[in-house]
Amino acid sequence: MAFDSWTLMLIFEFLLFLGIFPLLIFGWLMSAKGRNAIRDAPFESGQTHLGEARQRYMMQYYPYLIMFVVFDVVAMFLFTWGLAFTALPFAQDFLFLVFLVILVAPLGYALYLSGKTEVW
Amino acid sequence: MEPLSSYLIVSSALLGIGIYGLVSKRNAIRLLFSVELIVNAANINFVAFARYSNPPILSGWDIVFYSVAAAAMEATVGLALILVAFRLNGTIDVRRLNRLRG
Amino acid sequence: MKRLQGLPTFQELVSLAVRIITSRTFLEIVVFPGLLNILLSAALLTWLERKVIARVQLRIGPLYAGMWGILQPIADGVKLMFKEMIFPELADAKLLMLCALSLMLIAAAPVVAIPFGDGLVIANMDIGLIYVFAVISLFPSVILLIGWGSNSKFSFLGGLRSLFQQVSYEIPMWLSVLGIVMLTGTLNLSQIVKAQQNVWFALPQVLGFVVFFTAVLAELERIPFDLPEAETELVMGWMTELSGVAFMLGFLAMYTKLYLMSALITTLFLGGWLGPFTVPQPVWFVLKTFVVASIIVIIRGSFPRVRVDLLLKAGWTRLLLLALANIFVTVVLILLGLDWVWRV
Amino acid sequence: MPDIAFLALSGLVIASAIFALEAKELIYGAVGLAFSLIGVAGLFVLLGAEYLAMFQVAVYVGAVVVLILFTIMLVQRESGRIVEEEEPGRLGRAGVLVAGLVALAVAGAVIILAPVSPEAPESYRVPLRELGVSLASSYAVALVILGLLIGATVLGGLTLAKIDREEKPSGTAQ
Repeated sequence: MAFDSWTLMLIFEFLLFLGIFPLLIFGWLMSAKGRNAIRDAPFESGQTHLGEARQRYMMQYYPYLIMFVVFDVVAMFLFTWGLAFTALPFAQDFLFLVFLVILVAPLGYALYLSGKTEVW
Repeated sequence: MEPLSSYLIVSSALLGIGIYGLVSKRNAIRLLFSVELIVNAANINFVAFARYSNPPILSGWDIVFYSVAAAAMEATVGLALILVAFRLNGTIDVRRLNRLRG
Repeated sequence: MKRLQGLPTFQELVSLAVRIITSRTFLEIVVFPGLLNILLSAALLTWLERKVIARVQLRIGPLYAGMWGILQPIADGVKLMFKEMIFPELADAKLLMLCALSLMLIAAAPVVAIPFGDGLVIANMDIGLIYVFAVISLFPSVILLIGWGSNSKFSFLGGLRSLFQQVSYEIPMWLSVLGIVMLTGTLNLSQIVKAQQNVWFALPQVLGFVVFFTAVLAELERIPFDLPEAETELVMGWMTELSGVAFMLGFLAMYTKLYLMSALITTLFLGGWLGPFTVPQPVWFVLKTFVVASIIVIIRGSFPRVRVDLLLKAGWTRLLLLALANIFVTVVLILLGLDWVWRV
Repeated sequence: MPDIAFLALSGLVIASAIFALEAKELIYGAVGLAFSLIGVAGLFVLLGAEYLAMFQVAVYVGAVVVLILFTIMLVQRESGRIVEEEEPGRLGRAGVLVAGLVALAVAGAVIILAPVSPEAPESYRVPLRELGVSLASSYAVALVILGLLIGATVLGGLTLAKIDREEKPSGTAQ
């Protein structure tokens, strides 16, 4: 009875799901259902809540988000490089250095912009 | 193991859904969804063809690496464009974005 | 009645069930490296944290449930199960429950690839390391959805902070282990442990170790990086509006994550199941993991909090630079021909 | 066993792709897109490309979907819902027609023209190290161009998204 590792992963997740989903159903069934304006109000330190909760917050950190998407890709490529590092000839190892050096200027710009709070 | 054609049918269906979205939707973010779906349909084809060759060709996987990376970059710039369009026009309905005024 | 002839009899079914339950695979999934292990350890860690923090602050902590209050997690669980799940008006109850569920599923998933002993691993994946990272990278979107779905300012703000923090520290975390991948040439976590037979990676990769540990603290949203759920500012962060079983799942997911990240640190840098004395391998592994987790807990008791913009900036400048420096140190190590020590 | 997995995964991919386009709220659409992309990653696993599947999950679901969710939250109005104007039914029918025709044509063409090699190996996994070697040697130029693309993305995305003082309609700035 040898399973593929992904099948084992799915069996594990499925068993965990079987364990916790009934809990959620149980909690849902056992809980009182009365609606009440005060109880249903979002928590705001005991104050009456004011205005919309879903406002436009924190545009300031948008550069970090873009850098994350970019570096996600870069990191994945770097892992293939790391795997192949000793198998590659020495000159080709440094191709990835070129790849990284190209990114220095844009990332510097991104860090500079993220420091300037007045443009966000 | 399934025949190659089953993967091709799935990817064609995904392509069809993507084109349907591009034709009938007018929300810029949904258009972006459609583009992503089409890119993924192409990726499935690349991987399936690479896998079903004998011996399997490594280039298929390499190309999908670059394809996924390029699609991520495309989504990043596309979302920034949508953000600017919303800021300038107050809507992301592409029918309203028909004036070329910065 | 003819068709029923082919069906197995009751005894056959029972013997099949017994064979499945006593099979090594099933026991691995359900008992030791699997479900029971992580759930019990997460529960134990909640107790450990309360006890240790209490000692640091000259209090006593949980005392009455069981010996030294060790049954406190069970009492908490039972209490939370019977609590009402209150969702604020306009909140998306279905989305919140789905997110709480998937938080737990995501938090527990890395255990599949982590080896607790030589061969004692549920799925010995060739890409184990990348699998763990890919699973962990699913957290930010779920947390953002919880913050959004709660329709509460505290939740939304906490969710956004958590998003930016995890996003900023994920990249240094990935790059800090690149040195290990270069030295061993594999992504299989069992192979990585076996490569440390002579010297643990904490020594040659000390920069990577520091970066990884810091990034793990930030990923776990713990002091000094606990901005997403800074109790004094944001109540409970993105968990503010979760209640009852949904809260329990979110809370358990956080401690499962703590346990598994400590296990990952042990695997990658502290030699995994390897140890000097003839103690069973899983004992070594769990012992090291709990020591790492206790250090993380003690750090919570002794450090202040950092401001959010400084935190993000530090992640992208200093930590990233340190991770890159670690890569160059590794390149130099390999060029000097010292990598034979860790070749598998 | 792989047959069941294949059917389940392709069902997941297609159903959640449709959900992504048809869901009432844009946030749910993004969640549907995430599930669809995870399903595609599952198909990659079935095809033996595990590293690629993890790449797909980390980049698409971990990063792009987060960015999409964040953008949706930034462009929302009126108690969290994006006001989408009613799409005329005519357009929807035209979309179905065009998409069906194109998908049929592509499927037919690809399946007929596909160079089928029935003796493809039964089980195959991408050799990880050779993948890295080929990325760095055969595709070296593409790698450098990808670096340029990534740099252009950062510069372009940030320049687009930042608020220029001079552009403000009030004209009082500076």
